[in-house]
Amino acid sequence: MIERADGLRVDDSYYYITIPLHLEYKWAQGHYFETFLKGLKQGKILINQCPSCGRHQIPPINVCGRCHVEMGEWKEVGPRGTVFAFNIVVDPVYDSGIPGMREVPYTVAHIILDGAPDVTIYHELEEQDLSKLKVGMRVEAVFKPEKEREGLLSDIIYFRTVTEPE
Amino acid sequence: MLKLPLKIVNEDPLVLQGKIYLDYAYYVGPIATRFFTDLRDRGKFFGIRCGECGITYMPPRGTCGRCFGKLEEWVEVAPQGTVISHTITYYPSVCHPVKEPIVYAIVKLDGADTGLIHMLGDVEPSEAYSGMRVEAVFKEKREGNILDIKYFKPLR
Amino acid sequence: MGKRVGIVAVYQTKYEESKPYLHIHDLAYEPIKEILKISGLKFVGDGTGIDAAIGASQDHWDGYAISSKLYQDQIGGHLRPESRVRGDGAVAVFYAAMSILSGHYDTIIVLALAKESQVDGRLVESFGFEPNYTRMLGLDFLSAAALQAQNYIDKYGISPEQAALVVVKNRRNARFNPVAQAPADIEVQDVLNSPMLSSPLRELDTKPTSEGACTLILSTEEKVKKWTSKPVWIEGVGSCYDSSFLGDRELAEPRSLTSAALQAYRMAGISDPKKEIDVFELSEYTSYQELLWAEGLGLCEKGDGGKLVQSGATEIGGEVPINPSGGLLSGVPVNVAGADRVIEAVLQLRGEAQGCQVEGAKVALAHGTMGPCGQFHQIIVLRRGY
Amino acid sequence: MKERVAIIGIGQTKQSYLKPEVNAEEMVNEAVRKAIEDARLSMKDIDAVVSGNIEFLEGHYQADCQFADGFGAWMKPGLAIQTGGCTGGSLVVAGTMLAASGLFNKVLVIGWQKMDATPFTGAINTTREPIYDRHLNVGAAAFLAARGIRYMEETGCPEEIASLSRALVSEGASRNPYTHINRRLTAEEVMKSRVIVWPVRFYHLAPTSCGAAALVLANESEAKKAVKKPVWIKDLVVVHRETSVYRGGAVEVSSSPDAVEKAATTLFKRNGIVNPRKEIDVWETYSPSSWYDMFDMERRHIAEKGQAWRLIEKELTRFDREIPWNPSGGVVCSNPIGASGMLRVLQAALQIRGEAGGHQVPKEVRLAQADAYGGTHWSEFFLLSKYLS
Repeated sequence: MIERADGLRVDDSYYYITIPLHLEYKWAQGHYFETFLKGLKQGKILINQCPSCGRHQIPPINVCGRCHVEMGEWKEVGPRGTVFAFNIVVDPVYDSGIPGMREVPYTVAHIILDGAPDVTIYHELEEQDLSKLKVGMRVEAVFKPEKEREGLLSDIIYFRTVTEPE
Repeated sequence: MLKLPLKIVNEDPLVLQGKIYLDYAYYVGPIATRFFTDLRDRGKFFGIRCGECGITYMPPRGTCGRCFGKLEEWVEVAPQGTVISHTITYYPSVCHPVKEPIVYAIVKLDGADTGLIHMLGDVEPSEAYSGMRVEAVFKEKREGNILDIKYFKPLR
Repeated sequence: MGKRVGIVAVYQTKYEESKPYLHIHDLAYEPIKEILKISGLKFVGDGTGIDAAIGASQDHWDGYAISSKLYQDQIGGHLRPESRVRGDGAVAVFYAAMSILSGHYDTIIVLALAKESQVDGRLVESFGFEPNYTRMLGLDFLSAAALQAQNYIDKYGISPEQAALVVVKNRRNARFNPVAQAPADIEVQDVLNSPMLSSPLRELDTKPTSEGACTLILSTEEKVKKWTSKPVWIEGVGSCYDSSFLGDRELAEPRSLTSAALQAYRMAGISDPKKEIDVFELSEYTSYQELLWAEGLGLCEKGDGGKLVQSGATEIGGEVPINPSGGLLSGVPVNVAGADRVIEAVLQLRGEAQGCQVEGAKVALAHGTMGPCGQFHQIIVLRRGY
Repeated sequence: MKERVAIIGIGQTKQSYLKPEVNAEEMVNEAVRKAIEDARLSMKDIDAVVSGNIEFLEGHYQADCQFADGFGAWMKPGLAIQTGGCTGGSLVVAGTMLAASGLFNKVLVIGWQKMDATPFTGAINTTREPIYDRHLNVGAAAFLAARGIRYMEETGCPEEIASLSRALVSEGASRNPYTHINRRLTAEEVMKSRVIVWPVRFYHLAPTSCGAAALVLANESEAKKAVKKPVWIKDLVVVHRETSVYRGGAVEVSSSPDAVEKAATTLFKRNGIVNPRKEIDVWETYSPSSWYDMFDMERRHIAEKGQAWRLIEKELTRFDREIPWNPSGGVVCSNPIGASGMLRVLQAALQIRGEAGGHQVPKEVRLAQADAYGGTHWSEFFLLSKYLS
């Protein structure tokens, strides 16, 4: 049994062949993702709301799947929010996009942004100490300096813990 | 810190480039293991025969598609054969094993009833033709896969 | 067939080489929105509208595993039955028809889509060959189709000029098709002068890269009659797989196509397709394939495909018009291809094919294919119902 | 009036982490041969072949075409279906539709997955949106953990219950020679296994498995001629849902519409089942984690909301007790994704036939419920019955 660089365990007492599939995609983003990403470049989290049921979607797409209507007006939410769920990733995982093993540990969290109480944004937290992580803790998006922003989700470096008066 | 392996390839409209890189490992199974071992170690071709349908399959496989019978009867076939069809591929592709132009061919080896797909070599591409008699040329260092056959060259 | 399945409505987007301004979400929503508008139907659970949805797409083209989720919201599948055919849209139409005949659903919406320009299709197709003996050679569906074309030439003396006539005919037909990607007024010499990709296939002999989507709504006889004054019935269906190994097959004799066609003819009560079917919409990924498919469908003797196109029989005004829409050679995406053939057949039977119209078309055949060199074929025979 | 369809042939391979002794085609071939043999048929009798898997996990493009010979599809009609984790269920649905259409008497349905070809997490993350959460590289564990935490908070269920539930299914699994993890585990052993995301532990999660399943489905007249007693697919319900759960990273704030509950409710109502706990003799469900068991029982109306954990506490869900919950071991013991949903139907059918072997429930099984689950909470529910009426 050998363990490959990507974590796959292979029983080499049996005969096998290796064939790489290295695909590169040029994904068109369309109006909704483009608006969302360009908002990030300006330091804003822009999402929209269903004109029928009023729910928000992050990231925003063209329709509300529940109501089957086109999504409505854009609005800016955050940058502060409340942690809804979190998880410290400690097991190294092969990321086919890098490609390679992603460095661990890192903390991911679902955050309810101020202004959109019915949905979470999925991102990373600065805090990596499990004892300091709590559901309900307040956090804030930390954006990269304006010049370094590209218009990607990584324009938000992470969410950092903030203390607010009760 | 979130790192996204995405590249902006067009601003307006926004197009992002990303990758899916997966290296697949395929266990070849007992039939292909035997075929590749014979090819690698002895430079010999073995097909597999369906007694029911009277067909000698090349390359060998475990099931006869026609009668769904299990195949177990190994038959040695010659490294020489006849080109059934061929094409000269000019365009580049990341999956090509050698530089273009590539002459792909279906070769029916003597003693087999079905054709093996491979490449032709030692021949001017334009001089390849269907019906041409060819012979397998092996790689010096063989690893036990289909590319152990370097190509088929014209039989002179 | 005892019960009948019919077509309520169809819609195609314009086909383009690339649609960089549309996410797959957007590409999916346009035809759905439009077909709901045209049909006046809604996706509801009470039998008064659409009961279920079937998509046709493939993960490799989209770059997402389980890529049907990219259009699930758009198709309206929320808390409703939905499925996805992995492959050609004609198969999705077939599956929809079977689902309706089974009595489980009355009305089904079908969506097929692809954005081919997103990814290296040759690499994707190279993973369509079995891994042990073939995949490492780097063959793709184009070079495989070239092996097929050469075999066809060798066996029956088909000439590149005859194949080029298919391209000329289809690209010219596309001039009258408002959704066609690449209509062109070209000559045989233009085809023969285009760059050689994989002999004998030149650039113009092959299907260009394309993006787009299309939708259909199918329903029971009773509901179709209620919802449209121009019903079109699915009278016969057939499909068939051939061998996995190209070397096992007689590439110049598409036996799985013939088998699929015979199933469909039998079901539709057709004994002489040449006489009884008025228009053919085929999935020709290369010019030579249109000739081969014509032979496989029994429109001429084996090896006479070249003569058939030369005789003008496959022109819009001919005896067996093939691809009056312009076909795949004028640019239709993979996955969409077969469903688009069904739609073009429907438009013909409704007399709505504009400049591509075959006068008085009553029976049409639509065809989809998958796998290298037409390994799998899907046939759908449709009849005008008014 | 729907044509009735029955299962007349059953075949499966042993499921395991690796299957190095065979390639994908050979693996599927074994299941197909067994199903055909079980039905006492030959491949000539089969009218159509339906198959499916999740493509990126093995890389094959149009796998149904490239393995057509070994699948038995040579010169036969057929199609390929791929949804999500519920692919196996979607395949049985497709097979049922074909067999009920009046055009195909006997349909071979194949679900398979050979997950030893590539790192599973690397491939499965491609289900996610590349601009958003694909590169956060988090699988289902986080979502299940959140569910688990909330269940404990809302109901007072102690942490040990999930482990007990896992131990209870391992009783059946240890008697099922085909399942991947067929080891008998105690609740303590499960509790001692590694924490993936608290409270989710290693043994609470579905493993990565290879395996294939095949069924022969037949329409009513053919099924009545079958050598073995047919197992009737009495009814089926398909409910998929919108995908915001995907883009939201699988946790939703607002109470989300539940496809599983809708499917279960529809199925029971349509078939006059008032008390599922009493009327259904066997449950084979697609619970991807032991932390899902309580939740899944409640959505199937086996217990009131918040009460299912008490059934587990009383060990009523063991395969030989009142509520045989995944007697085969279920998805937490074996998960060859493209086959998993089908294996549920297959196992339920074995129970009805009385052929489940060591994990056969000790009572007459007249009605069994099986389902497939996956993707964005897609559900395919089946009601199988021993008798036609």
